[in-house]
Amino acid sequence: MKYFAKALDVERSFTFERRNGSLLVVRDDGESFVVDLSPVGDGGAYSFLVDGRSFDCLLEREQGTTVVQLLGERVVVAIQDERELAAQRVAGHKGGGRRAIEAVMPGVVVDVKVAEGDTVEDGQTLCILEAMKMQNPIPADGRAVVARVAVKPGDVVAGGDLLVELDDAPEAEEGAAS
Amino acid sequence: MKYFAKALDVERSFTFERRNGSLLVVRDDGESFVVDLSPVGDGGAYSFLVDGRSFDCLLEREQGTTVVQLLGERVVVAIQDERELAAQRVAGHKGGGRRAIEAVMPGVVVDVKVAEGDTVEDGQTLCILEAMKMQNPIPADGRAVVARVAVKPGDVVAGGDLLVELDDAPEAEEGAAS
Amino acid sequence: MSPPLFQRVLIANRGEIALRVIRTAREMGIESVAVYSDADRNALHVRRADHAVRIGGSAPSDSYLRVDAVLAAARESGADCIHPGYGFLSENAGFSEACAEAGITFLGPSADAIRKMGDKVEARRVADDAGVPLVPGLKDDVRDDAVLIEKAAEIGYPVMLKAAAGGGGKGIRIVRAEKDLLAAASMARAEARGAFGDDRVYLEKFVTRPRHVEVQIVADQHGGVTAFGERECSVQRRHQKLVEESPCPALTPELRAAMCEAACRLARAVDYVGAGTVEFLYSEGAFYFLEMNTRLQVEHPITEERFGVDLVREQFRVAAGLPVCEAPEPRGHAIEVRVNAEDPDNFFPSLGRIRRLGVPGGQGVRLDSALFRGLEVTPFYDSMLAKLVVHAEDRDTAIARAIRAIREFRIVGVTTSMPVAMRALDSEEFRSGDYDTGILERIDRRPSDKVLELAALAAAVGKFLATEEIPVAPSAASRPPISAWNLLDRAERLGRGMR
Amino acid sequence: MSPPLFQRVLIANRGEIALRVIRTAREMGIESVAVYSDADRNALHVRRADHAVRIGGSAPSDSYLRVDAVLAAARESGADCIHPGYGFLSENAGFSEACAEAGITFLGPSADAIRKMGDKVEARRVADDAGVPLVPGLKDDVRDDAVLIEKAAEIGYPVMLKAAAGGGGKGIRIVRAEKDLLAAASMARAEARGAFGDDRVYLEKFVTRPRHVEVQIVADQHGGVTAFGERECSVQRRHQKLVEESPCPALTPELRAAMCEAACRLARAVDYVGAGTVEFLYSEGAFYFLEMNTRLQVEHPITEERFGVDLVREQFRVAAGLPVCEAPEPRGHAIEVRVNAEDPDNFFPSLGRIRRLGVPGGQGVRLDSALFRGLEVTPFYDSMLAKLVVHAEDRDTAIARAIRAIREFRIVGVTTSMPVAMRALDSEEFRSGDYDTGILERIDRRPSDKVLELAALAAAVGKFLATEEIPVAPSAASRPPISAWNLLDRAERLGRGMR
Repeated sequence: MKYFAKALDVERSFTFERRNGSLLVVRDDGESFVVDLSPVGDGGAYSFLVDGRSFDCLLEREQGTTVVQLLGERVVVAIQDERELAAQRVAGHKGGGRRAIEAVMPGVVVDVKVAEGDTVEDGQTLCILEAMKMQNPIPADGRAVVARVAVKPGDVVAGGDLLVELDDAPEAEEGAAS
Repeated sequence: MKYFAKALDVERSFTFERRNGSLLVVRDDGESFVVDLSPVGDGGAYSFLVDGRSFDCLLEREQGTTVVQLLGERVVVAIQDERELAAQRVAGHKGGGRRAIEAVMPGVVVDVKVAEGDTVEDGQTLCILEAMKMQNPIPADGRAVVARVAVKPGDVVAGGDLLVELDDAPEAEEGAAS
Repeated sequence: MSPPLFQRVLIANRGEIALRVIRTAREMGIESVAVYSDADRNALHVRRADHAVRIGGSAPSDSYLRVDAVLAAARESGADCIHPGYGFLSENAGFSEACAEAGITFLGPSADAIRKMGDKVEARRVADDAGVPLVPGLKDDVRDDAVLIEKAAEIGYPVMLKAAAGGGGKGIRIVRAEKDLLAAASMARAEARGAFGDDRVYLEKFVTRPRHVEVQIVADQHGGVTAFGERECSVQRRHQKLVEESPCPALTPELRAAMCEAACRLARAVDYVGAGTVEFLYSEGAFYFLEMNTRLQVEHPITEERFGVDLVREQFRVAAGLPVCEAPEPRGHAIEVRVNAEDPDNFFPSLGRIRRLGVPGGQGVRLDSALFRGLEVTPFYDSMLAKLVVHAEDRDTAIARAIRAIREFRIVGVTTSMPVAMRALDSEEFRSGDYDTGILERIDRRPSDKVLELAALAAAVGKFLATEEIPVAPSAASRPPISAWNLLDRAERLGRGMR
Repeated sequence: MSPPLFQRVLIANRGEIALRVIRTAREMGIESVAVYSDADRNALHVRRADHAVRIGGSAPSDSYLRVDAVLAAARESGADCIHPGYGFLSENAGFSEACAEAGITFLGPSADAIRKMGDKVEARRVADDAGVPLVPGLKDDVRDDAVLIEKAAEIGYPVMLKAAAGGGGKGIRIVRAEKDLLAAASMARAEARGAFGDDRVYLEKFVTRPRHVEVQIVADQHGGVTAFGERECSVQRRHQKLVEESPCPALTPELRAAMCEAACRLARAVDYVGAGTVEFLYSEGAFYFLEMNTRLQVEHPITEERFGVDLVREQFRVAAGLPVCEAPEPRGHAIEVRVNAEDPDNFFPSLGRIRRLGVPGGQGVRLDSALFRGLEVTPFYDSMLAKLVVHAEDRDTAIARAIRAIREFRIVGVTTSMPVAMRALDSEEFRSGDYDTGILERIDRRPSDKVLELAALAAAVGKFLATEEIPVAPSAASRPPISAWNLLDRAERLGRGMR
């Protein structure tokens, strides 16, 4: 079975083979590695040997992604096996539709940058949430139309509280969207 | 209900009372303390406040004893409540009888100091077990007669293996035993 | 051992700085009193202190910022002195005053010194009087073109034209040569009139490639002031320092001596007593006064490591009337990395419970933190989790040591700023020593391809092993032990892949 | 940065010392290769190295002691040098030779130097020739009473009469004054004849209140030898050191200089290259050669802290042909506490799994350890878990810092020697500085009444809360969450108390 991994812009697929007690991984570019991933205790720590090179790593596995910590870095890897990918393809592309932008942490809304009916671009600041002594801009998760603004400056919100609702925006021209 | 604690030669009993949300402990000598034992996570760590004094402590509770770590020390406290004490009294005094002296750790027997039929005193060395680069004398657990010696120098033993069996010895005179 | 200088110190703070003070107090034979909010009942500063007093609810305004509650706790616990740490009440002149009135020694400067240095305008005036250089500029608008040209030449190009009514960077024009000055001035006036209804503009030197460099001083009650060298704090984002080092690689011995001298003059000018930091803007061989922080600074440990002094001990000593020590000859190079609970990409605070913790160690590594496994990182307080401080023979080794210590530091439960700090330390710009406050914006935020490839591989192997080890048709009797992870993976597979 | 001195170092060791070498190697840009036994697959030295090679089974004789396996691993991994650490193969002359033959640099002295210093008789001869003082005594039996009296007077009382055929302390008589000498000699001869069938006796100085003091040296390939002061190692039990400090509080500057000079002479006499330690017996103003350890010593970090040097770096440097550095001016006082997995009362090894770990931190605290939560402490290797090293301005502060660090250090899963070390540090005898190798036998092993009372109280409160919080008639729906502890307690109650 193939495994598909995506770390930022690095996309790879892997197949596995057991040979004389060793685990062999073959990457889509043809490179192969003898690997040994040995769990240390039960907290997600591993000793990871790759062709004799050693890495102290942490894997936190969640639904569809694994957060990998190694060499001082933290990388979120989207990971699926063939079956999962097939199942996802059957489910088809969901699209955005109406969705809620929620407070990722408790805090105070110090500024609201949009109004209902505004068209916003991906990453555009919707409002500013102050928490832990810092001002945190809350961005749109894609090109969208603001369906509803649920907060005003001064509001205290808990984590998960609704801030703004967005609707899919009509497709922008190819040039503007890329 | 009373709680009986014994830490080396310090023997105390305690009763508890809740007053206005505080927990009050009264010790058998009449001294009383307002205490707050707050668990930190799930590993046996506690923040222990006694009349405003603060102690960072660890409690490992086992059958009948609690190992307490605080102020850099480690103390094994025998602890029973009234019910347990009563139950134990009903069970009566078990006495020594025949018992096995077992290897407390894996190692190599480097010397055997006693032979069958010997009378040994409390703490007298029965044999010497080498483990972790150190020679460890294995002592008798009380005045006794050696019923059987199960090992000879050079034997490799696992933790829990029988070394020597002891029988109760006839009571020594009062003067010699104390 | 001589009797302790104080009987009992109350620390009006929390987190790593409270622990920092408790440690020195213990080493000096002084008992410590922790105060805590409800959120901090199990905090490490409470557990490590000799006494602990609850002072209120979780919000700082209900606890650590309450002068009355802190003073009541001091009285209740019999404390004879109070250490304010940094933040919270540390630069509150009223608190210093209230301590004095309560007959409790405040381990910091007088209310008067705090007030003078806390007021930006007053602080600049005092500094100017004490001969501490300010950023050159004019205090008033100049309408006469000839005078404007003359003054700009005096200040030296590039200069800035700033709208008098402006603020937050609005209405600023930078002029790089005299030929552009008058045109720029008339445009700036027009803009200022449009934006603020006020066309007055000021002239100020535009500081190119500024560095933030600060001097640590400790002053005693007898007029003695010691400067413990400088700290370079230019690795910042949103004015929050992330990495500090000492010494500053840009300073010559002459500039360092001049900067230390200026800091001592300022301290003497306000009869300063205690530890304080004078912040400067440094640019191309010149330095200008920014402000004075009338308290212990977060990054004080890098000074301690180089000089082999304990600045908290010095605070106790000068508060007890002893003379401040002489500065020993500094040794080697020290770097501090602040470890904040935040997303390394967007600097959002990250909340959660610390599920796993592995701290760095070995030679030249100091960790000041109140972290423990099980700690809840809440939104109530500062996001700084730990200060990783390294000290080594030379700057190259200190950088290498900081990076290897970051690689050893494992925190699971919240994301931290460590990867950003690591990439900054590892950058050519930082290694060269020739950087400025813009460095973090120029750092590549993307992990290397090597790391991304490895992470992809590790994630794939992890998933393969978890999937593979579940028997296809498990029977209860023969089933091998299944970890929680395997169960998660199975749930995932059953719930999604196999549907 | 200059290119690294070596490409890749294989560390023929495990545990904290392997980690120690990996850290410095990384900081110097040298890649590291760990070797591991089956028991150590997940050990920290394996996880922190750049490469890892399995070399055999868990018993040292199947792995870390196998010269062939270690050299094969070096070849396989392309290592160009080998660090032996301490113990295992570090003082194996054959290993040093085999490395040389394989063209791999051995980070230690030549086989010849190891052999000379490894043979006690030869080492004493070399030391004597190099003018290093030995414990005064005679090499042969003396039958002439007048000569015996004369020689004893030369050596100085008290003297020892030792049976030539004896050993392990048997057949020793101590003579405190000349008047007792001849009678003691004839009794000693009679005893020796009875016990060993050989009545020859030797005369040797009886060293009263001996202290174990050692000098750290590093020698280069060009005849340069630097002494980095001394370490005081008299806090021992069963000849295992437990606490070490530097400097030795008993030495005058003159004695220190003489001791360092003697150590350097000995190093030169055997053309020593690398780091080594010369051990002396010190007593009442005089010192005598004991032995030389031709490797890095466990307690080397206290020297590093005082001198601000990295001794492993010096090992790499001199092995690469660079000259050894000059010794910087030492600063402050350093103490090392060895943390062993053993019962604090009877010193039995304690095995088990580390279930909880909280390490000390803050200023002047260095932890060298390969501990992690989940580590299995097995019987295969040394019981030392960690080295806690503190450094402070002065000795009193260093002692206070060591004690506070011990109090911060939490290990659950095995018992450790820390309480004994803490009581030794806290004793009047240690604090006075005037102690000898017998100090541990004189230390009170009983915790204070205060601690015992508190422990009894804590245990009672813990039991009360666990008992109280179980509902009398729990119903599945309304039952509050019950921790594993509560369950344990309930099992206990049901199983014993309520039966």
